Amino acid sequence: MNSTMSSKIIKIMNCILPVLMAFFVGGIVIAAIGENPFEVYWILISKALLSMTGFQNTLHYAGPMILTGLAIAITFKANIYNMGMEGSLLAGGFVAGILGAQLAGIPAIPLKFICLAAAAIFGMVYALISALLKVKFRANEMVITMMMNYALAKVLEYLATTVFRDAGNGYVCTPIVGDNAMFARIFSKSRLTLFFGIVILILVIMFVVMKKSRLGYEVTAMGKNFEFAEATGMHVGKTIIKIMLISGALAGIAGGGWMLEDQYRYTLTFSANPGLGWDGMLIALLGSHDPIGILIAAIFYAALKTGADSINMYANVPKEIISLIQALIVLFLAVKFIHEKFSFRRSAKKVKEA
Amino acid sequence: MNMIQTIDLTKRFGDFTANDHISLAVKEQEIKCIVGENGAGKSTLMNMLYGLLEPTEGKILIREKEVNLKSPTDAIANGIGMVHQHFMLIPSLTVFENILLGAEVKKHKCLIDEKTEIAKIQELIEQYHFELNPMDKIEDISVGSRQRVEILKMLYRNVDILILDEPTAVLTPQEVDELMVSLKNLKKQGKTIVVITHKLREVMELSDSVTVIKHGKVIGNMETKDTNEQELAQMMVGRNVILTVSNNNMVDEQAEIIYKADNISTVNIFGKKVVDNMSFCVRKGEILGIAGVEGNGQSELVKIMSGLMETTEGTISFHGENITNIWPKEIRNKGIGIIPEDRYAQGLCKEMSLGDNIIAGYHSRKDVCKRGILQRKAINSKRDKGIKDFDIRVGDINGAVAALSGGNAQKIIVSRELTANPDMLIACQPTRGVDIGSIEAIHKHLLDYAKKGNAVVLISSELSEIMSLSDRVIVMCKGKITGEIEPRDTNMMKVGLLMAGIHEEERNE
Amino acid sequence: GGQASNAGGTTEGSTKENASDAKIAVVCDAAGQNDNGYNQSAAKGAELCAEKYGIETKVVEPTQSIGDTLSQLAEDGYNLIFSMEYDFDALINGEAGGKPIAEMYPDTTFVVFNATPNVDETGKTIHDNVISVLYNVNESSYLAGALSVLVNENQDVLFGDAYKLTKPDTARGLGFIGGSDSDGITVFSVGYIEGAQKMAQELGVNYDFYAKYDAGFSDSATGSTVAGTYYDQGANVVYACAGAVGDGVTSKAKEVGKLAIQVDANKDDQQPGFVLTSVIKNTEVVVQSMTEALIDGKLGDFDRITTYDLGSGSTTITDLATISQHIEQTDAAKAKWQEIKDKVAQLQSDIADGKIKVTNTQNGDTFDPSTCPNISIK
Amino acid sequence: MLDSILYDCIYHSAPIILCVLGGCFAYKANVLNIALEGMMLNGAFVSVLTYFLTGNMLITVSLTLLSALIYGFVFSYFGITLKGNVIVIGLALNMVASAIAGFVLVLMNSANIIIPNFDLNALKIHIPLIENIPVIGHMISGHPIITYLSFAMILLMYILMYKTKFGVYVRVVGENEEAAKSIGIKTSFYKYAAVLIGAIGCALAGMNLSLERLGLFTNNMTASRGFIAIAAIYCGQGKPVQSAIYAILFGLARSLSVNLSIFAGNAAGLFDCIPYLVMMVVLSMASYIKHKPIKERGYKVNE
Ligand SMILES: Nc1ncnc2c1ncn2[C@@H]1O[C@H](COP(=O)(O)OP(=O)(O)OP(=O)(O)O)[C@@H](O)[C@H]1O
Ligand SMILES: Nc1ncnc2c1ncn2[C@@H]1O[C@H](COP(=O)(O)OP(=O)(O)OP(=O)(O)O)[C@@H](O)[C@H]1O
Ligand SMILES: [Mg+2]
Ligand SMILES: [Mg+2]
Repeated sequence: MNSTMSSKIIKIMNCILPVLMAFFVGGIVIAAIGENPFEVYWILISKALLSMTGFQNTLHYAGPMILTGLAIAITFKANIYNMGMEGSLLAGGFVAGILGAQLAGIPAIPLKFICLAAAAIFGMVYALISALLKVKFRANEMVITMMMNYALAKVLEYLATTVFRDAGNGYVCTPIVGDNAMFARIFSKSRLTLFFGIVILILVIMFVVMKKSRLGYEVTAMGKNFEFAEATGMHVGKTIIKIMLISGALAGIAGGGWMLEDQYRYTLTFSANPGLGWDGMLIALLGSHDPIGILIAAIFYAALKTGADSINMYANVPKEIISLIQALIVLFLAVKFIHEKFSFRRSAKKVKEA
Repeated sequence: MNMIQTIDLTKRFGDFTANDHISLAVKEQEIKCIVGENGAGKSTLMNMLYGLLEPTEGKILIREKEVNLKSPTDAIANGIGMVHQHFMLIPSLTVFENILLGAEVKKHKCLIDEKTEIAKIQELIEQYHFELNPMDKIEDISVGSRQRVEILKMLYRNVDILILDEPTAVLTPQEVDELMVSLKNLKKQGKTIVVITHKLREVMELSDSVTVIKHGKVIGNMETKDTNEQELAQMMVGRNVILTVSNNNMVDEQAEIIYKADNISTVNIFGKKVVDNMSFCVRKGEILGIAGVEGNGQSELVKIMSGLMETTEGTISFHGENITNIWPKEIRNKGIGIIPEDRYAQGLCKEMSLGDNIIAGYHSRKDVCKRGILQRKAINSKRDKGIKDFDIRVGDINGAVAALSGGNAQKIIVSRELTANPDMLIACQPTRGVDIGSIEAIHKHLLDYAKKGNAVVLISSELSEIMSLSDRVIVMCKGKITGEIEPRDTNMMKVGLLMAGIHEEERNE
Repeated sequence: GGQASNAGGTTEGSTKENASDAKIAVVCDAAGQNDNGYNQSAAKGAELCAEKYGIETKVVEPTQSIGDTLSQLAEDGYNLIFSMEYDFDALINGEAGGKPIAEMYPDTTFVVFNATPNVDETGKTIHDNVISVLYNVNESSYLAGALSVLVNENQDVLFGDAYKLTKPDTARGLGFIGGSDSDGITVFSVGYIEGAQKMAQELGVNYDFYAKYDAGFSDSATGSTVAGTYYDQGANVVYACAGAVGDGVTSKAKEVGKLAIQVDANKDDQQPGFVLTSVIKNTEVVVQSMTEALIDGKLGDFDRITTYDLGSGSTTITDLATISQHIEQTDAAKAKWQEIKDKVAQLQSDIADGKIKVTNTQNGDTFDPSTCPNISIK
Repeated sequence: MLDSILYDCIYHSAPIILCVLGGCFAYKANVLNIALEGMMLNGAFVSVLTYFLTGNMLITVSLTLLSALIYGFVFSYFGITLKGNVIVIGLALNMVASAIAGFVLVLMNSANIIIPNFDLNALKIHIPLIENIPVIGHMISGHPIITYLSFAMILLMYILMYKTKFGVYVRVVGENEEAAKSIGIKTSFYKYAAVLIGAIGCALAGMNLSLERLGLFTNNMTASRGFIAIAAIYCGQGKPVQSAIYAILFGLARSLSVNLSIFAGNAAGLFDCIPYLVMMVVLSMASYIKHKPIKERGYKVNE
């Protein structure tokens, strides 16, 4: 509405303000419990981003979130509210963990490939169920995927306590994957593994898919207008199945990778709380369903997570306060941050406001 | 007294000036028509008068007093009501609920008193001689009825200035006539009316005075009796316009039948047969018109033909091949182009770029998509060619379709469908809401296309359009074909009867 | 908010003569340091050590990787690290081709709980600087089981109007609610069953045993309704081993006037009178005694697998003080109650003497239900 | 057994119904409120904490509702006024609620807040006469007040949504915001109001779950009930009665799975899947039946 100059300023402020505000509010809370906020933030930034090891760890944690973020983005962008990535992730992680343990004798490279391929397939099969219910039965995908996630978690818990239980362990877990299945760490100190390379490769592929390919075009069109997409022959039903399969595969690989590079066995806290799938949703939304946006958002969010542990270790700030600050940052970011900056070719003129 | 007067009213959207120092006056109890090309700034002007947009500069005077309209509420308080180009109705609510929205009648302090409401609306409907059932849901009634609801909504609020933005674009000829009668009645009852329209016939018939707007400026202001259609058209478009193109090529009656529908039927959500056992065929090189009052199954028929709806019975064949219930993409691949009924719902995606829209439906073809990857360069050159060949006026060539005027947006679709060079074209309401310049262009394209030996199925609620373009017309009523006519030797009267479902034989009895 | 920050990290005591360069750390599991249970007890132990010896202590609640936390602490010079978490892979075997953390930091002693990951197939200790601490909670659960049966059989004498217990001639039942179906949980239930069997057999009665092993650790309402179902089926005592879910169980016990058993810390006054007893797993003492040994240079004296059994006092059932106040104040009741307590004490010493052997699933024993004919497991 | 299945069904349904009824309005106003979970947790937390500190029910209820309104306002301000992405805001508020509760528990150095000497039975309402009917009596009688309120609210919310100006406006705003604006409806106001109703519903749900039923609070005790509520709302397309029926269906399935798992032997671990599967199956069947006669191709958002 205003002139271009001031709208530019607004845009820039949009990027910086939310983070500053979140840090400010968080700072008040930290100061209220008698700690020095600057010191705490310095720990966060220096440990998670500025130290070599810390940054590598940040990348490590960003990896699966990038994948789940992409998994969400490709469906959300098409207006398909798929929340099944958490389930695909668990399914993929579980199967990778089982195969990694059972087939420990197979040489390293084929074994990893088998595990990740199986993870992708299981993720896809899982996603396919909800896709078919959506397409054949017209059931609301959001409800179906959410319900399936809860059900799957219970099924996996059952499997991990019965058929696939690691007998030697006092808690619920599957056997540890063999050395051959584990992704080796690149640097001795950090947790970063070659899996991150796979993640980046997939990110590049997804960049092409979402921005250059026919499928990406159809997804965008669906996201804008289902009716238009159907009328111009994009066969919405088929496309829904396609993107759900891609989404499932991505989340499955995320789970498989998380298993082989970090967890090594399935436990009830495999994907932690609230879960890498949910994190992916946050990241996809913060990154405006754009691959580059997702990359940045995932690294940013992973930094918050890595930083959280450092703060817990090096400052007298309980982990609940750190979660509070994380939540505030997310809250403030919801009000457009990465969105405007990285979103791709959005028509400048928005629908008129009366 | 001037009911409305604007003085140097200006509206800018960013760097773009949509209304440029507009000064005009509407006298008490007159019907004023405003005409102009698509995108000339008519709706913008009216939106300012209704408080939906705030003027950048200039003054608005109502009953010769300056007003500051911040919202529609202010406008209504000043006695101004507006019926928008795109209806502002709530489909899931009933007629009476929609009319009373914002002015509910209550009982027991908080509950809505439905009984009283219905009675009141019934009374209102009778007062203005409208044909409506207050209990019907908006989603179930015809477009014409919806329009009447919109008007009643304003009348109920006791406005004495009524603005109608392209009220006739979506109406059938009968409905247009009814509307004109209603408007003239309203005028008699003391209302002042402003009508935006692209149809010069209506201007001549309805209005007392006309204002022509071009590029956001007033370029003409006259009494209707002092002007004529041709002059208005010339002012608007800036050149001579042929107001009615006519089809004067002769189709060989023995020409090959390329498209054949056999006893097709389908049902709507309520299980009602809306397309009932229809059979027809289309020959090479002919334009087959399908006429009918809106809501008699044409939309569903087009949906079946374009793959958006399934049949319950019957077959469709094209070039002898069975294509019943195949999907839109396959239909296009077989060589049938589709200009859909609702341009912004099915034909175009407003938020996508021109390039993305110009390949829609053909985006899998080799020229723009290799191994699943879209070829940007090819798309852009296709877009540029389309813009050139079809004389499409765009501001930003990389911009979105939303920035185009209705006529130019429609030309994007026409260009897209014709460039693919199909054997047959399904053209549904190809000129709805489009200005006369663009209508002329689109009609020409259709005729040229048919002349090349291709077939066209033309579905339109604009009877004159059908009659002037078609070689053969079938008339529909209640999902059935009620007759087939040769437009060149049929009078409108007969068509009207067929549209009402009365067969010639019956009449003769 | 000083309290929280205090608990959150380093506590530096005033310098004392015997202060050494000992630095100890407690790494909590997911339940966190205010779990009213064994994390909290360990944190308390650390706090007491800080006061007593003026040493540097730290309590950490990691959210991401336990391995990183352990190595970071070792790197920072903590020489005695208590890990409350169940995940031992990084510490003992190393992750992803990396060296085991225990091997990388030989000067740091790591203490792990509830499992014996530090032995190879032959039973040999792998790392000398790792101590496994085990609690024979099976034994304390045994006492709880025996107590449950005794109390139930004598309910007429013991309890007044505040209770609405199912009469033994109607139905006899016991309930168990566990957070997950794992050895770490079944070790409690099996001990409990065996204890109940012992008394049921002696008294010649039969009990139904209802159990849910996957209640999770957070949904208290589910705990409450599951317990409600068991109570409805005729169980008068429900034993909860499921974190916050257990809180729902005790609440239900109070609501319906029946009994619950809690776990980890003494939670008898959570719902006074309706928590029969709690099976305690005390980590405070372990932290204190090991820290003391560290300062005295005597950590080597500890067995690499240190088991705290009933005799040690680190695991046991509570002294029943709270419930005692709710026993009817009649002479008959008092006498009966004393008799029951004596019986439990007798069992306790029998276990300590090795006269009674309780199955310990945590040590790899397997439980054979046919050894408990008087308890029918549903 | 049947007694406890039916009683538990109502037990489990009530909090979900409350969330659902509140959430329906936001759904109809076209605001996806994914923060139901956090708002419910907040209700559980504030109610138990306040009662623990004051022992006064009036203060407890007021403060709980007040805190709910604050959550509602924050959600609305960020989502409606500042036009932020409501899903992100919802997720963030869920995190905030859990973090605040967790932090206070840290301050209290406890894993839970248990109200001492709190008599749950005193809160139960025994309906004379009905109480004595065999099966029904045990099912219907003996619940705390908010549980009854939740069922009564189904009707109230139905009336509010369909029979009052407010309800009509909320639906209008959700269905066609432009149209609402064109007749001068203050759309933001109705969106705010819709979200706030949801917040109140969630607060009541939380209070029911924690204070009334257990007399205690433990963190994350809502255990995804808020998300189940969202699912029910979508299943019922935001219609209060239909959505509530789905909530009850879930409650029934939950109660069945808990009560029947006693007889399930080794498969007991799988019984917890039942409620989710039941929801999936019922929704799929309902959607299938609804869409089968439709000959038109294509999808709608949130179908
Ligand atoms: N909100 C807006 N932001 C930017 N430009 C706008 C906006 N609304 C309208 N315009 C531009 O203003 C010009 C005039 O639009 P307006 O809607 O008044 O045209 P119109 O005369 O009603 O056309 P039509 O006959 O197609 O309805 C158009 O070129 C359009 O692109
Ligand atoms: N926000 C906007 N930005 C840019 N152009 C706009 C905007 N809103 C409307 N327009 C343009 O203003 C012109 C008039 O728009 P309007 O909504 O009145 O109807 P229209 O597109 O002409 O439809 P119809 O075909 O029914 O006449 C069109 O060119 C439209 O594309
Ligand atoms: Mg217009
Ligand atoms: Mg127009």
